[in-house]
Amino acid sequence: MPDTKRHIIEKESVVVKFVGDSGDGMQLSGSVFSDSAAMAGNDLATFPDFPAEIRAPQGTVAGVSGFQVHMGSEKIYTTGDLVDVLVCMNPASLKSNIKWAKKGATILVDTDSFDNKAIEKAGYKLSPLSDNSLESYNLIKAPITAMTKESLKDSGIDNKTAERSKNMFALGILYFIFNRDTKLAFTYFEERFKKNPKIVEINKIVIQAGYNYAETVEALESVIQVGPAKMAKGRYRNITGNIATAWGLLAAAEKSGRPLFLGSYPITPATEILMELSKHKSLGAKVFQAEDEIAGICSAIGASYTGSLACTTTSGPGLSLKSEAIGLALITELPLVIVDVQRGGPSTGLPTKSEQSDLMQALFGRNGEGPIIIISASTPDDCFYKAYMAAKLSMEHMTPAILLTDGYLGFGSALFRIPKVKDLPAIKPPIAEANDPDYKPYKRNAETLVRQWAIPGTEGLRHRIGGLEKENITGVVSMDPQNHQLMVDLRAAKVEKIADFIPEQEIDGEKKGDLLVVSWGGTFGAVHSAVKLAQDQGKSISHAHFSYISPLPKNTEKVLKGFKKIVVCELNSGQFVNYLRMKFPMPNITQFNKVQGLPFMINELTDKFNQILEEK
Amino acid sequence: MPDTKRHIIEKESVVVKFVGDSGDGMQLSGSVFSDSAAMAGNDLATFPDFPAEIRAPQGTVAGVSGFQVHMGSEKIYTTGDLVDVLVCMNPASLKSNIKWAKKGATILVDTDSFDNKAIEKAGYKLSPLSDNSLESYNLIKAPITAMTKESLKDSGIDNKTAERSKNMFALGILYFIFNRDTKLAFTYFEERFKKNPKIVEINKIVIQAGYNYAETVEALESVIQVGPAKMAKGRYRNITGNIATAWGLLAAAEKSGRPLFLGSYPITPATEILMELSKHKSLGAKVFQAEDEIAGICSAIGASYTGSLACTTTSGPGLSLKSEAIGLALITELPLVIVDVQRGGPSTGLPTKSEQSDLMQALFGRNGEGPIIIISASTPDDCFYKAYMAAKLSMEHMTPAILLTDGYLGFGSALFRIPKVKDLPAIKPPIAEANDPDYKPYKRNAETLVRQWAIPGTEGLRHRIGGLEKENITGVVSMDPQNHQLMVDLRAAKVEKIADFIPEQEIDGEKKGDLLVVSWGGTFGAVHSAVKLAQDQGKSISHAHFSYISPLPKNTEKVLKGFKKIVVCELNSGQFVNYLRMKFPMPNITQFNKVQGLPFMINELTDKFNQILEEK
Amino acid sequence: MDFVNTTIERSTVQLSKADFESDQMVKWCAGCGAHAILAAVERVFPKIGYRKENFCMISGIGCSSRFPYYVNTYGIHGIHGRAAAISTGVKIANPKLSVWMATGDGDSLAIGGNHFIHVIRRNVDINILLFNNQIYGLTKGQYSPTTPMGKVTKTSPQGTIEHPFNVGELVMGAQGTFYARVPDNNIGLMTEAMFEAAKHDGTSIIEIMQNCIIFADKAHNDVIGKEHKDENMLNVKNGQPMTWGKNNEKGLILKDTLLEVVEIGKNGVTADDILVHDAYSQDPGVHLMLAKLAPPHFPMVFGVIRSAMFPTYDDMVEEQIKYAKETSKIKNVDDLLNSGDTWEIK
Amino acid sequence: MDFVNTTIERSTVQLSKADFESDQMVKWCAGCGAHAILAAVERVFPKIGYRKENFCMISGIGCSSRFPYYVNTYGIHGIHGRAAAISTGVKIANPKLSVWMATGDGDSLAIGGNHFIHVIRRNVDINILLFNNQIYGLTKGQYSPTTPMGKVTKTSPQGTIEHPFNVGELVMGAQGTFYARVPDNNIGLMTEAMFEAAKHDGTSIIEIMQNCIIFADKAHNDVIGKEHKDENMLNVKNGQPMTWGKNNEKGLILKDTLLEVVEIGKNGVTADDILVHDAYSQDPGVHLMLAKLAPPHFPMVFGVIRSAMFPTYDDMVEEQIKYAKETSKIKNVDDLLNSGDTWEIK
Ligand SMILES: Cc1ncc(C[n+]2csc(CCOP(=O)(O)OP(=O)(O)O)c2C)c(N)n1
Ligand SMILES: Cc1ncc(C[n+]2csc(CCOP(=O)(O)OP(=O)(O)O)c2C)c(N)n1
Ligand code: SF4
Ligand code: SF4
Ligand SMILES: [Mg+2]
Ligand SMILES: [Mg+2]
Repeated sequence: MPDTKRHIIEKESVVVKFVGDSGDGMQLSGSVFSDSAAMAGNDLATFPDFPAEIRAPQGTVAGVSGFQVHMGSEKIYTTGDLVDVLVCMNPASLKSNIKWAKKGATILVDTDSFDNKAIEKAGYKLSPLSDNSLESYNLIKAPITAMTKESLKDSGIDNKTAERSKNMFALGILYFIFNRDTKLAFTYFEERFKKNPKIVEINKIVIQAGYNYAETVEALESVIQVGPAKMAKGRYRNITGNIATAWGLLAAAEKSGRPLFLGSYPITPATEILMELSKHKSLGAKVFQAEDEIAGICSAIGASYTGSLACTTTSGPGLSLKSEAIGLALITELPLVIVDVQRGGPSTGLPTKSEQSDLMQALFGRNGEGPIIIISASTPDDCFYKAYMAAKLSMEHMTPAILLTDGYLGFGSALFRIPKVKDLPAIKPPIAEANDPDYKPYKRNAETLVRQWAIPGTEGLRHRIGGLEKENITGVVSMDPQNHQLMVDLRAAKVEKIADFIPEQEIDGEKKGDLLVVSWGGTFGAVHSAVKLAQDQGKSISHAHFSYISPLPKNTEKVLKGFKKIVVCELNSGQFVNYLRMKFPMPNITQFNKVQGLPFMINELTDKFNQILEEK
Repeated sequence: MPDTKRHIIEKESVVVKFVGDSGDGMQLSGSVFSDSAAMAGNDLATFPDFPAEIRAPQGTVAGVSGFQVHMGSEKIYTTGDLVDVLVCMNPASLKSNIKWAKKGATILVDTDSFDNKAIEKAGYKLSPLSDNSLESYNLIKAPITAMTKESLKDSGIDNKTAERSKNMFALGILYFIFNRDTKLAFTYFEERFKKNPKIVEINKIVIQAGYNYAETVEALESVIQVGPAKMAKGRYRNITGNIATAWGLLAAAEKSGRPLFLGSYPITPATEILMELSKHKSLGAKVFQAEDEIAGICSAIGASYTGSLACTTTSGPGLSLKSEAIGLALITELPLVIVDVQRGGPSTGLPTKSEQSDLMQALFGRNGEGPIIIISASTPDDCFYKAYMAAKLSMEHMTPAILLTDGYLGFGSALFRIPKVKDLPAIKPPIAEANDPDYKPYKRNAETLVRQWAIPGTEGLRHRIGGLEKENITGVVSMDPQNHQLMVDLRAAKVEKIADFIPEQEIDGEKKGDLLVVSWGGTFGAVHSAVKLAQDQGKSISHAHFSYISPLPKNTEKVLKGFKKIVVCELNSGQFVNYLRMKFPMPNITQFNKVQGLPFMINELTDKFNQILEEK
Repeated sequence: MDFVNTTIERSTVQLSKADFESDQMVKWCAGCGAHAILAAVERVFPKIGYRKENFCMISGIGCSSRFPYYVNTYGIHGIHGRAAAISTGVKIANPKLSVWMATGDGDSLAIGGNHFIHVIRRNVDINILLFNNQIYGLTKGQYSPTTPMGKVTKTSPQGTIEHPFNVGELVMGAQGTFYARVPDNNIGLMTEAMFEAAKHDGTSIIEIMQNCIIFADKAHNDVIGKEHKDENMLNVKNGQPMTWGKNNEKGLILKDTLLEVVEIGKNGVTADDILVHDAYSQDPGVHLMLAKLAPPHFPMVFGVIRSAMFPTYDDMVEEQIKYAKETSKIKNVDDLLNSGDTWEIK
Repeated sequence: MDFVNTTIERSTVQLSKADFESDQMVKWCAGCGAHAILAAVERVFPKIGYRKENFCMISGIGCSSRFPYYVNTYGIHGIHGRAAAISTGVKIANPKLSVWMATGDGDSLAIGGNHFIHVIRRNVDINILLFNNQIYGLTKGQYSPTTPMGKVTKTSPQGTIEHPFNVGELVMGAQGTFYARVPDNNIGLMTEAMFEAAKHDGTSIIEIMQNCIIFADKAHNDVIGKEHKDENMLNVKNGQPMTWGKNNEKGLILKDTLLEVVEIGKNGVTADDILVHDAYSQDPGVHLMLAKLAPPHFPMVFGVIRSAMFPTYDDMVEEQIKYAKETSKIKNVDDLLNSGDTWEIK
């Protein structure tokens, strides 16, 4: 802990954002910083902010890359709307991010990067550092590049390499600002670069130099202290939604005894799940990088037929391509987990931005009557549990499940209390027994309507299934009108019955009142925070956040009926709200939507709630 | 006209069905018969009933092929629920079709085909001709095969060829039964087989022999007379829905001055549209049989960009595959007509059967927010007009349009009063002018919000479009949050505004009342007939049949509000009804559904209406 | 036949045709070439020696793709064009299955073309029976990617204007390791090729010149028809000289870079001059030339044209997993969850 | 350059690079090989001689597919893998456009593989610039269908187990008529090949060995790098002997059925012995052999390897339409509506 004479300001939560050129190492600074925060006991959530291009031209606004950390001594639900501390490595990053800074925010800039050329490239006429436009902020101007080089002049590395460490100098300054021990950062490097002591050494030097610099400059009149959060006991880690999704699937495979198969094609923002699972062959995961999305899902259907926990991961455009094959999986009544990490649409749309606009496609995007399971995840760590549940329900109920996450969840991180696999709910797929004389491909469990999973290689169970309508029980091809009606109804009823196996819908707040705020998926944190604010102000408002979408929890109608007004908040033009209207055609359901590739801001939500509550 | 002493029964309408083995020529008998009925002034509708296999094993129920004709001296709305006259060429066809015969129906069988082997193959234990099971029908047993051969013994053709004419012998008998001049049938052959007089001669001999046979047998105590229908003046032809669709597109191309391009991949029941358009290169139609559905639609998008009226035709599974590319067409705001001839789903489903279960997929089957035009056709001849309107609206409003027909419409035929192209509504696509200095790719007409169509090759209009979100007006790639919201809203508003350019929703019956029956697409005939029956019985019931689905007609809500109860009848599990509930969440909307690969029967509908009207 | 794949469990009893007959009515048209292919498969499967439960038959959509219903194995009648992708998943997930695929020229070369070239490139160990009838049968007679140019079909009233694929050339262009061509009217050639395919480790393509009696009748007749076959069919066998003709009097030689037809006994040509077929050669050069040959100037080549050794994708998957299991410290999901940066809150 | 396609209207003024520069910021990474390709295109287009409004540039999705934004032509930035299908529609609908396509090894050989082989088979007259960087660039570094086996990438932590496509072999296996291979570090070779492609009637594939400095840096360096190119690059030219080396001392000859490397002046080999390149040969045999060659035992072959004459799909479409218009009695839709069986009700 720094021994500082400066004034210490205690804060419950702080949002810090590192921004710079794509090559400036902002993702690394952010990761080291958030790691230390976690070690220091803060709860936190992070979000990286990439440009759409790999490395758009240096110094341009298009090339700015960022990393945001929201940390607190209270429970953290979002990655933060506006920023308390902004670290800017160049003019372009200041230009594109100043709009996210709170009034009065601390802004740390590398003055060395503000030469005329760079200022112009960023689209400024005059230097923002000298035109008083930043008056309302706490601006810290530091010659970061020069000092980084200076600090490394004895290290024996060349100037260019030295310059690349400037992000660590900035980081050192932040450790001072947050009254954080630089040892926490040192540990990060020591653990990760065991084999490369030179890297560890250089980073230590620069971080400490930054820290020392901050200690001596006048601009810093106070330091910020964010104390440890009260968190449930246990072992923790930081996890992104995509990694959590991958791990949830691995856990379900282990628990069910069914080997994991992933057939997938890369697509932003879902690719990390594929990349992560590729690493876990030691757990027996078979990962097939297919030639396209169709081959991804079709290979998974083949694998599912053989008795694997089969999965495919994608984003919106890829889900479109999988539409036809989802139909095959549902008519053959095979388990299959389809993960859709939603992004901005339609078409290629805003590939690196987040949105919730694939819900209708997930529900209805295939020919014929084809209900399946739809589940959504609420937070990065929740992705683990919802991926697990998607796999469990899909296998136990022999029908495909779509897990909807989004780019915001997938790339964002949160703290994850590590569970033990033995404590996870059991998964018992309905595997047919060898030589069962009564085995028939479409014979069903009377209660759940689920058919059995007969695994190729098993003696006495040879059978063929396929995409043509099948006779119930026997599974032979049938064009019979009554049988078709029966099968359409059975497939729907089977999915509906899953409502008996999922939790009832919870309400956060009173069960009756003026306004029920409904949300689903990745907006949980923002909506939860906004509702809590309103509740704290004494408003008659409650929150129902849906994770299970198809089927809906059994008590859904009851939940909705308890309120005078209902508003469904979504990052689309109104999809869940319309789904609810179909199921429960009630005139008092309104909607609040935003389709900007951005998460909800808490104040947008509270404004809306207040407006609805005031309306007569 | 036959000079007969038999009793003549006048009928307003009669349903005749020809059934036999796939190789028995039932489609031809049916076509000749319906052609003659049309010539004689009847209104009519026909429907072929193929097996799913090309030629399933001879003599089996799976191999039965049929052709149904509904003809009348009144307007004919459906192809008929139950059959008045059933012509059976073998035991299997009797076995599989007897359930469609009205009690007391006339059943003509070829007794020569009822040998023990054939009876067994059809799945009968005993001959149905001798076990009294057909007592309640007017059974005409004729040794058709033997007499056909006999009639041709002097014609110089071999026995096998002669045997293949037995369908014409049966046809001859029918001409007698319907008091029809065989000359009408002779004309059919004379016109079509000008170059092959031998074929004409043989068919004439056999038809006349059948006629003469009927004249002399005792079973025929009466003949049926169906007088000419009162029809609007004009030139008529018989047309199937698929041909009408193809021609509607050709007409729109001619009228708009935009060359027709079709990119398509064969799929039942849509293939005929592709086959038909392949024949019309003399009209400049460019038809590209693509390697798959995706190439079909993508080639069409390319063609649309160049200024063609671009189309793609498919059925449900193909529409699934086109999902992603529909997104590209809508975000690039290019015109594109997508025809979906719906069939039984999900997956491969019931490929030769009809269903209305792709509506939700048409509305929502793509990633992101992607509203487009959806239109449906009501009758085979209406396919012409709705294909025309889909093309017109798509080009004039620069957004894709899906035309939903179905297998029942596509294969079925109706009489078509031939329009003149000059009387069709004008089509004026918003083509950008060469060297327009103000041209911008996403500049919009203030009233319609439509952008211009700038055609490659035109001087001064070079521009690039694509699937990434574009800045409004300029069309440059934009990841800006506000612009994305704007564009999502503009694309939706543009489609909504099309409501100003389509007819208001009509009501058949009173504008207010106890029950409004709602339907859409190919169920028009059955629902119309059933409602009319109920109206004739004095019930307070009206009918609103929707052709325009997205956007809905402007007065839709008003239409719905006029009734105490509403029932939406569809051949799916309830898709249009849910779409209406989304738009107009009213608790009094109920539904009536059937998912059997079969059309509604009129009595099913009337029973349902009565039940609803009686409920309190 | 000698047993090949040691991964797949052998049957302890002698199987017969009856073990593979399904109880479903075969619904192809009378006279369709598919019937003979079914007969060949029912003859081959019991002789391969695997347990009957270890066969898995995958297909797409088309007349040909109805195949799985007609053999009693595990199987999937998939969706159009995707059989190769489904098969890939089956084989990777369970390499202990003998995976066979029944498909058509539309199913695998039109809509399924991409999966077809990729499964070949990856050399996944599956056996593909490609029913090439040069037409879309099930949809009633539109031209396919193998329909000869100029042919009038339901969608080409003026004749097609598309240059067709040559299956063998496409297979080799896609880095194929096994390619055989057989006629549907010679069950001996069919079963032989199927045996060889079963033995081959990697993707095996058997192109079967199949007759669609309804929509493309006699499409192959000029080559494989009784009256033409002596003249126009060259059946190659590994290690044997490439000769044909009524009395085996014709042969192939290589002159400069091109194959040439010679007659033994004429112009001093002796049997020794004739090129000997080397199906196992790694180099696809001559295999490609053989696949391309066609009347009128050349015979069409049948039999196993190429059968080159190459590691299979599925074997390599298993090897990587084995290696990872041996070397990784992460043995179960608890290990994984607790790996890397974690900390305790007490 | 001599003017080729008489269908496409010529420019009446001399165009320059500036005519094709777009106003959009080029957002590829500094050092990406794509910049050089753009420079080559901007150099070639004005010289082709067509009106500038007659160029149309189509792409799919990938770093490479951003290309249309950077040239001032008509163009579409399409969806992933579908550029060939979109281009096909553009060209058929308007054969008076000069259609170019920019695509990547993922875009055209992974998801777009089927459209790629079909456009080639049909010989639609479009020019395809295939940026082969052996990686998925835009999605940040997963292996592609051209990544060499064993390479460690983001999705192959133990090295890939996939046998890659050889683009030239695939093109020829798909009945390709034009194939050239060029390095991104030689603008001369690039522009030459682009000119030849423009001249060629039919589908032209130009495979550009492009460097992705971020995710697969130096993937081609062993062949095209300064220090390796003399040794490992053979630049072929139609009608010229196939020699290379610092002093052009090495050459290719054909021995039996295989290509062999010889040194001129050694073992009695003279310049006359060296095989002369015949790019226009119909037979793909030697072209395929050339495409397959690679170090260490052979050079890699660059330049226009194949350029064979064959009717184009788009020309045949126009011919059939012309014929139909001349011969059919149906001249307009009213004729059509009234054709066949019709009757009057009065
Ligand atoms: C997605 C999709 N597109 C199109 C079809 C229609 N279809 C079924 S089979 C077929 C072609 C069959 O040709 P081929 O594979 O050669 O099989 P064959 O019937 O000739 O054996 C087509 C186009 C379909 N079932 N699904
Ligand atoms: C349907 C769909 N699937 C996947 C993606 C994600 N994606 C975009 S580009 C790309 C691969 C790019 O590789 P390549 O074509 O080689 O282009 P490069 O970036 O290397 O130039 C992928 C997988 C997408 N945009 N759309
Ligand atoms: S249509 Fe052709 S391919 Fe299909 S079953 Fe009949 S003969 Fe065989
Ligand atoms: S990621 Fe690679 S291919 Fe993409 S722009 Fe950068 S260097 Fe070029
Ligand atoms: Mg076929
Ligand atoms: Mg690439």
